[in-house]
Amino acid sequence: MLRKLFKFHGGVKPQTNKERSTTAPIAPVPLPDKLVIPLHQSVGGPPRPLVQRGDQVFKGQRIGAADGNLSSAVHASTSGIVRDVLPAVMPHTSGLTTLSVVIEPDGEDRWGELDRINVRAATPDELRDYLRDAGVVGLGGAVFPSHLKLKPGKEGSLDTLVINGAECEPFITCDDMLMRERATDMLKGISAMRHMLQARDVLIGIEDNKPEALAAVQAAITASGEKGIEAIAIPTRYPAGGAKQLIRVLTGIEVPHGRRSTDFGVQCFNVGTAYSIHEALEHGRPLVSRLVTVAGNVNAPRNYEVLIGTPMDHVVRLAGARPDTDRYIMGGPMMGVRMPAFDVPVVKATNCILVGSPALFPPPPPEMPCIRCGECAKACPADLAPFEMYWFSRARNFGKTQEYHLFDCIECGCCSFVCPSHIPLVDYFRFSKSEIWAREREKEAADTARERFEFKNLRQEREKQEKAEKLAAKAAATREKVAGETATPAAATAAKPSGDDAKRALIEAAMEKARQQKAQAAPKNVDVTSPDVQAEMAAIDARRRAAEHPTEAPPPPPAGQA
Amino acid sequence: MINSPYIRKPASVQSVMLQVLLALVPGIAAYVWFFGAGILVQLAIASAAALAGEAAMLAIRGKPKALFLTDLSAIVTAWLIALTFPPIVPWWLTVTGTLLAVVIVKQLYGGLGQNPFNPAMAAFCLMIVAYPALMSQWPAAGQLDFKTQLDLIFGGARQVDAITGATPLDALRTALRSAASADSELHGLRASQLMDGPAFGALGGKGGEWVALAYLLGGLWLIQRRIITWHIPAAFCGALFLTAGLLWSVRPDSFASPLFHLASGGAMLGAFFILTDPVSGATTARGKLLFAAGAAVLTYVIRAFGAYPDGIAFATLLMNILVPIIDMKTQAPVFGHKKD
Amino acid sequence: MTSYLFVILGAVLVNNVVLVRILGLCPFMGVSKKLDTAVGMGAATTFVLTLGCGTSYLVDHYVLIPAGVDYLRTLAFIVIIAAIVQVTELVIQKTSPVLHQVLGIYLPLITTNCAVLGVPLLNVALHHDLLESLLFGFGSSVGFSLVLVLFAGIRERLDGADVPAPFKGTAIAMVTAGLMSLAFMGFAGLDKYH
Amino acid sequence: MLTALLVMTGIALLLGAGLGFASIKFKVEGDPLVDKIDAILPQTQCGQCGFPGCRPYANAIAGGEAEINQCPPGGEEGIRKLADLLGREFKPLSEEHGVEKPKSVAVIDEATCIGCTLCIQACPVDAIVGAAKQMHTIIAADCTGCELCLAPCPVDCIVMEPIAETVDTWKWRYPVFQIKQAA
Repeated sequence: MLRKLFKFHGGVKPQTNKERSTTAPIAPVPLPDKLVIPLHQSVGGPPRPLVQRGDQVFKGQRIGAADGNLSSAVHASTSGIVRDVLPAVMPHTSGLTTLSVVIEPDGEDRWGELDRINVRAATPDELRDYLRDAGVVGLGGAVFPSHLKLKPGKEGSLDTLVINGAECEPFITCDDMLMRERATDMLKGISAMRHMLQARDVLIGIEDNKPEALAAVQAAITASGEKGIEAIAIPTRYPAGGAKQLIRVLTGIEVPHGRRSTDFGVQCFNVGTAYSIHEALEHGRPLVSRLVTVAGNVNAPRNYEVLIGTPMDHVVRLAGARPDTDRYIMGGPMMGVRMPAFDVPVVKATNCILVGSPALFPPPPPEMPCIRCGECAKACPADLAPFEMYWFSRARNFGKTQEYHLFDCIECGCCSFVCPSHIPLVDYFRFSKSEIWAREREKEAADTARERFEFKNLRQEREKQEKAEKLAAKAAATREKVAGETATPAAATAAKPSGDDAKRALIEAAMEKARQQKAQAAPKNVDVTSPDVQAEMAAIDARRRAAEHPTEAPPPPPAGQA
Repeated sequence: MINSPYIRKPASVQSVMLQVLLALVPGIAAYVWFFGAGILVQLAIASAAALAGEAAMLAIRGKPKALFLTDLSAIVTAWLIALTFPPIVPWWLTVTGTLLAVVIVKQLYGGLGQNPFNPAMAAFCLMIVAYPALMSQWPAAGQLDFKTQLDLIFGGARQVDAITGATPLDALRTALRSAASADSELHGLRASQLMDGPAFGALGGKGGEWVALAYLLGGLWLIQRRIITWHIPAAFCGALFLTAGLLWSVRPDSFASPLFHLASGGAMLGAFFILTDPVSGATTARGKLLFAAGAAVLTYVIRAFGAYPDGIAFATLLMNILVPIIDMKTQAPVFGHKKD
Repeated sequence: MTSYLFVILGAVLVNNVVLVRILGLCPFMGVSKKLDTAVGMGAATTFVLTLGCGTSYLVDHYVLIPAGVDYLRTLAFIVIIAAIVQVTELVIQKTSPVLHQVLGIYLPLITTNCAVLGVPLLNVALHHDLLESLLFGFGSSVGFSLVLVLFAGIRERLDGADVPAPFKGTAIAMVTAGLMSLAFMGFAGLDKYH
Repeated sequence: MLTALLVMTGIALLLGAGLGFASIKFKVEGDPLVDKIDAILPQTQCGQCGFPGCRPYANAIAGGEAEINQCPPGGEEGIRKLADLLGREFKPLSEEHGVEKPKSVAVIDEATCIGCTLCIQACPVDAIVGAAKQMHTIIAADCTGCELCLAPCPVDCIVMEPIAETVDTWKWRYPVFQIKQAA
């Protein structure tokens, strides 16, 4: 039973604040007046809407289809009427909007017809597609589509499947409560994943401040009789629940940034994900609700089973928010995201609604200059030198920040937590990262533009050549004619300018017409998306694309050059 | 706009600096016990000058004065200046040195956290180059009473040659050099015999060795408080001991013993309080070892072969120059990129 | 043997051409903004200076002095060094275009770099023989490169410092150079010890 | 005097020969630097720099004929990068060449467009599609925002619209330096 555990560098021990929200069992939430379900909830492209205003939907009905394989579907979390499909404020620091489906519940919470899958008979690929359409994503917070992670590495099998029940963030207890109350179902989900990944061992890592959860899981393992599954207590130290850190603690393997953990024979899933996989495979229920801890500045911190799309303040009301509440934080105090409003919806990433107040989370003392004391480096679980990255981030010297491995930073917040100068280090790193990404996008755009520009020059060059050849041929023909007929060339020379005049007159006429149109009905036809226009555009686009590959098809005569 | 994390450990620059100051107290107490209370006057002068200089610069730059004057970093600089300067230098010398340190070496670079050089040591170097005579007069333990010290600090009269000698380090070196030359009356005397003289104690200079011991205690407390790490003191003492030991074992009559080197001059102050300044010192673990070992070797070389009595200050500045490169080249491998 | 060692050590540290003799400040301030260019400039200068010291010694001893025209020394040295710099420039342009562009105006500046003329003249003044001249030239240029690289390291870091506006850039670099010079005074007397 | 002249002439001849040999031996073809400069330029091909496109401007910079601060779409950031690459001092954007604007794309008011194709010819990156007498439209993804199509349009039906921020392009802001607030 005694397993050798490994250590990761750094880490901090903030006050856990987990006791109060674990005193009461998981509670349901009464249906709210409306649900706002963002379509873009996971990593990958935004799903496209499958419903329209006025549609009747059932619980579990797919309302957003996965956009390609690197995406995940979205479902109606209750039965009701689609009131709108519109951009709504999403639970994200930016306060920006995203296309969302607004559902008015009919109060019946009726499941639609569920498409079941025969887990025993289905091939792994079918299971993965099924999970994609069931909208199962990582519930630890990263919301990475699970079906993408359920592929064994190159060898077709996996050494270790790590199940993350560490839950290292202070205040959050939803995984704890899930393990206490639903360990058996969770274990069934784990078995399914183990089967899909062909994993030899399963290690469930649980921080040692959750003895009840550990006991429940161990009891469930014994009851199931399955071999090779082990629930392990790991030392409580933030961020032991980070996937990389947990893998390190349990197996000793360090998965570098930018590499897949399956390359090292390990894969890691959250306990909540395991449970929702079980729900999907066993009962055919897609991911329409999740456990959410409501904690912080509330009278009765507790865990709730919340429908995706429920406004956060609707849930918080149940726990009794205190009057000095000034913000909601999605997630824990170390990595949580400040919400732009109180009524943003609960999404698949919402493991906790942390209710904040100036007294509970006071603003940090004024930022002082870095004194290079190295506390942040001592606390960094990724072995980085945050003070160096900060120094160059502050000076906007992004090349240097990357030399110090900026992108290995997991934004756990340990450095900001310990900094005696109260520097918001992680903010600097987030700033640098997004600036670097923006720059990469610009660089890509510039490269495309260069390519297209060079192609256009090439095309024009060739056209000029072709025109010259044509002219030469024509001239030769004319010369022959002239030689033969000895007619006056005056007519020919006069014809040319008159042709130009005619063209100019045409443009003039068209402009006049346009001016009138503009004066009369300018706004009428602005939003042009009629099918035939689109078809025409597509045809034009296709022609242009054909022109880009001159070897395959000859370029069309350039428009407007008579 | 506040983003995560929303909770923080109670820690501040102020408390770090305060603990450094507290750790200096035993050393200061020993200093007062053996060399008189004049040092307290010097500490006060230096502190006042540092605060005044800092306040003036902050005012010019439009930075919040209350925040930066109470961070205590200027006081740390001031105390290190007072403790490394001879205790009887005239007041204007202490003031000039402190102002140079705070205004030029620290604030011109942007103030706290930005200076590439150790302000106190830069001030020491500037002053010893500018006023070599004044900066080399060290009273022996118990030689001067408080009133004489005050006279020397504030009075204009400087017939100090009559009442003060050189530091044990300086005296030893002068003696060793003249002992090595054939036409000196000291010719042929061994280092151990020279060190029986009145200025020398059991290990280093009389009294000075006890002050060094007190610094060592304070420094160990800082390590225990996790304000500094063991790397720099250990590497410095180790390298100084080894370098001195090597030459001493080859020619014990020409070179002082390693213990003497450790207990003399600013060795202990340097190892625990000067080189450990995180702003101007190396920050990676391997970098700290290199940095401190380099400083130790340079200190020894300057002490034994150079033109100045103690090498700590110059060695610190020289190693400060190397710090950016050392830090750059000694970065520890990050998570997932370690070679097992 | 040890005397040769002292020549090198003296040239690198004790009488550092930049920080103690205060020669060659132009490239020292100009090409020290980035570490890699500083390394390149150091290498180029080392090459030019060592070669220049050797050549100038030969010309001095086998042409100028026998011909009795040692009063032309400065003139001749300038011409020789200018030519060596030109060749170096051509070689660098061929082998490392970016380095060439980066060194930009500084490469021709080696010609007028007082260090490059100063060191051969010092060689004459110090009565060095050929080997000593070469070593002295090499040592001086290593000393130059060393402080140039270290200085560039500090300046790269200073780039992020909150230096008061009037002191940004060259001004604070000058202050830094001064403090480095102060630090190098610690080496004083080392070459006198025997 | 004669000796002196002879000596100097001798030295000069010798060195001259050496230099001449080196200049032939180490002759450099082309200039790889232009590529590096071109890679920094934003490739809008807008011509605001006074050169007919980004590459000609890069050539001009490499040849020392143009300043590095003539590219408004590249902005301060671009100037900084060029200064870095070339080891020159940073200069603020030269005003005669334009000002830095938020990134925009051209949008054709399709009700007004008369299909004259003038903008299609003006577009340096072929981001406008359409045929004669038919309404044109702009492929937003390929539009570089160079504004070259604005002037030729006879009916002024093209406007520049700033690109709206989305969650994917949203950027974390520079953390506010709080010392100033505490003062």
